Amino acid sequence: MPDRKKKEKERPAVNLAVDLGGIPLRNPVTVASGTFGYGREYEEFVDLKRLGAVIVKGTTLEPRAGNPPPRIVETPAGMLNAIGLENPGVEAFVSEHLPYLAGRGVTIIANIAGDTVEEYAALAARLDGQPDLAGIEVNISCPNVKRGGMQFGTDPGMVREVVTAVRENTGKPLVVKLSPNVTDIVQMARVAVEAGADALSLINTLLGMAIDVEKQRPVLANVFGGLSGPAIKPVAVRMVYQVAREVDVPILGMGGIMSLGDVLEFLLAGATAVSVGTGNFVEPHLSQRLVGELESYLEARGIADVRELVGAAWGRNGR
Amino acid sequence: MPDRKKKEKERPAVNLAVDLGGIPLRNPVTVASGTFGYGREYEEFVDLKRLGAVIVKGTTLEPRAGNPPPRIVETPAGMLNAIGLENPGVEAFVSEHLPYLAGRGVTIIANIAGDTVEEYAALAARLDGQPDLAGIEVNISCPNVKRGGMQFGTDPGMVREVVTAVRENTGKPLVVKLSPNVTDIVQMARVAVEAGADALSLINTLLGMAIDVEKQRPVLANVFGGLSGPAIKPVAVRMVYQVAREVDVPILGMGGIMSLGDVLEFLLAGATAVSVGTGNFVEPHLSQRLVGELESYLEARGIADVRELVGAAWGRNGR
Amino acid sequence: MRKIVEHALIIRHREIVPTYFELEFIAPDIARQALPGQFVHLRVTRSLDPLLRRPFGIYNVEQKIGSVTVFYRVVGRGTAMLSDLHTAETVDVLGPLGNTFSIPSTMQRAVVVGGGVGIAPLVYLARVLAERKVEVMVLLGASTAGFLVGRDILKRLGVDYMVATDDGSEGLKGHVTELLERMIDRKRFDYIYACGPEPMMVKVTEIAQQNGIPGELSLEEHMACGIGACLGCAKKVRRPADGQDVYAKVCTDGPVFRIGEVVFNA
Amino acid sequence: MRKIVEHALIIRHREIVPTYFELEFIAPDIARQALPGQFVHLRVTRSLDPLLRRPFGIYNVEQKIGSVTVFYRVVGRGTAMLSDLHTAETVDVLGPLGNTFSIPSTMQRAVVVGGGVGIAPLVYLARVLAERKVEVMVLLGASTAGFLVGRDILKRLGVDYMVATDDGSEGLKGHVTELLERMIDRKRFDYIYACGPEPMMVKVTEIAQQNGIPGELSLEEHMACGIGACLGCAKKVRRPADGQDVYAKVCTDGPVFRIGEVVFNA
Ligand SMILES: Cc1cc2nc3c(=O)[nH]c(=O)nc-3n(C[C@H](O)[C@H](O)[C@H](O)COP(=O)(O)OP(=O)(O)OC[C@H]3O[C@@H](n4cnc5c(N)ncnc54)[C@H](O)[C@@H]3O)c2cc1C
Ligand SMILES: Cc1cc2nc3c(=O)[nH]c(=O)nc-3n(C[C@H](O)[C@H](O)[C@H](O)COP(=O)(O)OP(=O)(O)OC[C@H]3O[C@@H](n4cnc5c(N)ncnc54)[C@H](O)[C@@H]3O)c2cc1C
Ligand SMILES: Cc1cc2nc3c(=O)[nH]c(=O)nc-3n(C[C@H](O)[C@H](O)[C@H](O)COP(=O)(O)O)c2cc1C
Ligand SMILES: Cc1cc2nc3c(=O)[nH]c(=O)nc-3n(C[C@H](O)[C@H](O)[C@H](O)COP(=O)(O)O)c2cc1C
Ligand code: FES
Ligand code: FES
Repeated sequence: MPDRKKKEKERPAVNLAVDLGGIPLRNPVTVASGTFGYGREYEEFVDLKRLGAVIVKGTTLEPRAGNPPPRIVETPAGMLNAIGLENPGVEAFVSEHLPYLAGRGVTIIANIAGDTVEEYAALAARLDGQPDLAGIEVNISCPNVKRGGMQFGTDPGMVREVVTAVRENTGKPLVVKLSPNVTDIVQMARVAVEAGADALSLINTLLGMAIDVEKQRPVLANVFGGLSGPAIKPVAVRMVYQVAREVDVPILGMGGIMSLGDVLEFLLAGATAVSVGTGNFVEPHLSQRLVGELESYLEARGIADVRELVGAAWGRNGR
Repeated sequence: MPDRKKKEKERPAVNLAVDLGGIPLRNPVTVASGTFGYGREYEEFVDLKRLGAVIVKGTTLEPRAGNPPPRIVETPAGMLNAIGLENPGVEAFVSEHLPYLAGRGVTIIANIAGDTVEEYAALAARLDGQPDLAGIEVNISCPNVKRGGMQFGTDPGMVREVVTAVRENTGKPLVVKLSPNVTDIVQMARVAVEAGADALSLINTLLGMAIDVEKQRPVLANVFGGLSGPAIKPVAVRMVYQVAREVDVPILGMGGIMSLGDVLEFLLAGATAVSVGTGNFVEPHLSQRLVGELESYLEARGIADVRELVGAAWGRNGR
Repeated sequence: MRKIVEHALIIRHREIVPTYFELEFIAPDIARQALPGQFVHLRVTRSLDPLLRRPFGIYNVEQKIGSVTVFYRVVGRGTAMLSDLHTAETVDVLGPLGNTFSIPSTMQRAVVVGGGVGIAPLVYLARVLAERKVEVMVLLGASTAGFLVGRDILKRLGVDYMVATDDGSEGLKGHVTELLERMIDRKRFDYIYACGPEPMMVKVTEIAQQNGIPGELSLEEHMACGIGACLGCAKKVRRPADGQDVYAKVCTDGPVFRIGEVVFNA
Repeated sequence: MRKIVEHALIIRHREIVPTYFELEFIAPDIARQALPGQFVHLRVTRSLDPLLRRPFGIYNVEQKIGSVTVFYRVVGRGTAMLSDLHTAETVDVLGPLGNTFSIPSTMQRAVVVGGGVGIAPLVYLARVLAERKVEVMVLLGASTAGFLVGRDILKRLGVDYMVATDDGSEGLKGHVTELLERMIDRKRFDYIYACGPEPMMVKVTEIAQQNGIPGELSLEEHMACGIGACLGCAKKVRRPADGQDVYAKVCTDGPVFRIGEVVFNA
């Protein structure tokens, strides 16, 4: 017993805390928007306040019914979703979900989406005054209805407009979530930072589709959907690596995280923190397990601070 | 026995032949460049002339040594490769590999790649006079060394230049192989067709990377690699679907084909023919098996012509 | 109620008839809580493909040994891989999930209508009804006699049942809904439970409404999380409060819905 | 020689010591052709993840029953899933692949040096050498006695062997290459075969060259196709013809290369 105590005392205290563009996270493991509901759904599996942050389901100004089913389909090591941003609207979020989570000591990041720049601006303004909100993630992978449905996140001009508008309407830390469906992710990242992003979140889903061979038509009622899960991890790690070397703001990395190894890949690529997304569906307690495993890993390796890992895969051997 | 004979006679003859922009294919199942060597490597597993076509390893003007190892790494339901276009150069192709395959009655499509527009043009000119060559696939997912390494395939202006130059130098049917790492694949497709493509091939690999967590550095010596295999199928099917509806030339679809169901998905999305790539590594006789399965499927469903399937997933139910 | 993830020991796994499997595993915390109509969400492999869990209705529960049984049909890759698991191996189970069939206290004579493997969750329901001494008749439908599910358990429970088969190899030749139509006046059922393919559910709804009998249906939809977080399992229902069509989550608002509430073909 | 894909019946699969497995399957066409140094390429699952085959050296062959045995260590997901396969199940095997160790007719006394699981392909080589009445000594290295591979087969064959362990739990305390250094003068070996971790191979190369003894090494590299098509398994070698460094394919130009030919750390 005394030996054991001694051992515990000697156990080096490791620092897991990181700063995500002004959002202090107690550790780098967060959960991704749209994959963790409003946190409540996972309370039986995860002690929410042990997570770095809970990023809640995407919120729009008005309630949305979402797309008709089928909304999801499994693909090799991944899934496609076309939920269509079903959500009860920002007022319900502010009056119901935010106080509930805040009461439990959870670090909360909202996720906003709009069809127009004005909607984004209004959402930012509405959330600005919420003391319980640690920050706002801006999902720009939505079709811009005013400009014929092209995604905001795929045009640098639109990225600038949206981020600028949001920035003007809130003092909250802003995490801009980039779309991976672009030729030059670094360009998008630069524009977002110039327009006021405090951090960048990447990646959102890859645009994909599946066809029902029996019915000879697209599986999803929406035809196209967003590809997530382990299948996209190599693309996500690549984009984090590319962007982290070129911008000065911290990065929230995500895309297919299922294990400690995956978390480490993103950190080494240059992410300051990570989000677990589709993995939550497969293993509801995955996020919390990863917090524990990350801590043990650092202890076992004698790494005092998780921040030592961030970007550690850059530029070795002349790379 | 007499009954059996009768049955065989009644078995409806199905048509599997398709035309890929002037290249007659005896069936829609081809094998993808870089995944089937020069055909020879697979002779013990596949009767090469039963395939729609063999698309051989990418050829450059001069021999190339390729990238240092590691060149490949497995990823969830996929793999990354950074072979670096190792090949013996166009002269060796013309003098050794082409006659060998031609002697065996194989439909042969070359695949060319260059660092400059001039190299593409020279390759096209060199291959133009080869009677044994059914067509040329132009791989534009190569870094343009003259313009700082940006890929030809990710800039519409460069796509136009390359395809125009190749077109001017050969009368062979041209299949232009698009890069999927772009914001707007339809735009690239349109440009390629305007510049003279007889058919389009998509998709090439998605740009990705993997990090060796132990060594804290990228796994691939080349840092980045191309993601292929089932993981990318949803993106590939989506791009084929998008492009096929907007251009008038036939499409060679590929990305993660492992089964008859996958072949059908691509055909239904609008591909006239398909290529089996990474799947050849997993199951060396996959391509030939798929030819047989496709034929049986058509017979069983009473579909007289495989071309009836092409694009059949479009626009049902107002989609 | 608490949802549990368990690495449950498989104690029985057999192919009853070709492609139909009975899988029993030890999951005491799930067994203790399981209500009829609920389901478990199984991970069929350690691999990342197939990635998602697969939902299966709870077919039986043995409290004494803390086991849960599911009855499933191999229809695709996931169920094929599930069928490869061996006794003495473990299966990763999440459950119990979903709502439950209600058992109104006013109910006198219930009829339970199951088509194909749809009968699976109804067997556990029939058992609970029988244990509560509710008068219950089970109508089973299948394409052919071999595929009739759950007769052994029903026999053991002493529950009355009748069968219909498409090919007439046992019982009535025809659909199980024809059986329902024939029996409904005779038996004066006052509550209907049903689970099966969509056309069957549509027909059951029609019959129930014509006869003014209330009841419940158990639905299926593709699922990712199974716990109400992904919004992937949406099904259109008519909200009783205002008659408006809204999307319900089959995993948490269901899988059991009231007859008449579900908007089919939408 | 013809390469074969077989769905081979597993007739033996046991964990010899923790994480070390011996897997024997029936593959008569492969068994008939298999030469020492060649490998088989196994698909460990029907799933799409892990996607690629895994290469394993041929450890033994029994012509009478047409079986092939591999000896492997669980080091990652693929080998872990392989270890889950049961006797009486099948495994998808592609082989025999690669070149083979050469057995020069002038050879008198060969030494075979294996480190860790690297010994696996050398056991089959030792057997063939013994059958051809070549005088052969095997030097085995491992971290600890439990992990020494293949002693039972060598004993059965009556092949001389010596061991070295890092922890001294059996034989010499130290590296197997120290054993080689000690024995090389005494035994006057005139051919060296080696397989093991890269530092061992580098050291063996050094010793061989210092002593002017020719020999061969069996290499490993990540592989996709295993048949020379993907160019994924490149390893730098010095072309004897012109002394130029070029990339060789480990799967078809190898896995066996001449000592001195391989350019390490490049
Ligand atoms: C609440 C609920 C209870 C169920 N109970 C049973 C049961 O007791 N016995 C039984 O045999 N089956 C039951 N099913 C259906 C069962 O979940 C599917 O047959 C199974 O998921 C098919 O998986 P697969 O990989 O073999 O098929 P695939 O067709 O290869 O599956 C591909 C994808 O479709 C999904 N999918 C396919 N069919 C269904 C379906 N009917 N419902 C939901 N998702 C589907 C799979 O989850 C997967 O994501 C139930 C479904 C639900 C929603
Ligand atoms: C010609 C040859 C013969 C071999 N013979 C044996 C043998 O007899 N016994 C044995 O235990 N091992 C042998 N190996 C190594 C064995 O192939 C790897 O240990 C195995 O592939 C690891 O797979 P994994 O999924 O468990 O590991 P992971 O680390 O999860 O594999 C990830 C990826 O790395 C690849 N990989 C990892 N290690 C190696 C390696 N050393 N060589 C090639 N690819 C690797 C895998 O194929 C996979 O693509 C041999 C390798 C080669 C090339
Ligand atoms: C079902 C589902 C719903 C999602 N909803 C949102 C959303 O509302 N807002 C958003 O920014 N991202 C949303 N995403 C994207 C995820 O937050 C994440 O960026 C993506 O899934 C990649 O991570 P993963 O591979 O770990 O899932 C959603 C993803 C899924 C699978
Ligand atoms: C190892 C490897 C080498 C490849 N080499 C080439 C090449 O030389 N030229 C080319 O156009 N595409 C090349 N490709 C891309 C494939 O032809 C194909 O477009 C891609 O792999 C997607 O198909 P798949 O998922 O079926 O593999 C290569 C792919 C792999 C995996
Ligand atoms: S399955 Fe995720 S909400 Fe129902
Ligand atoms: S593994 Fe494909 S060439 Fe060697």
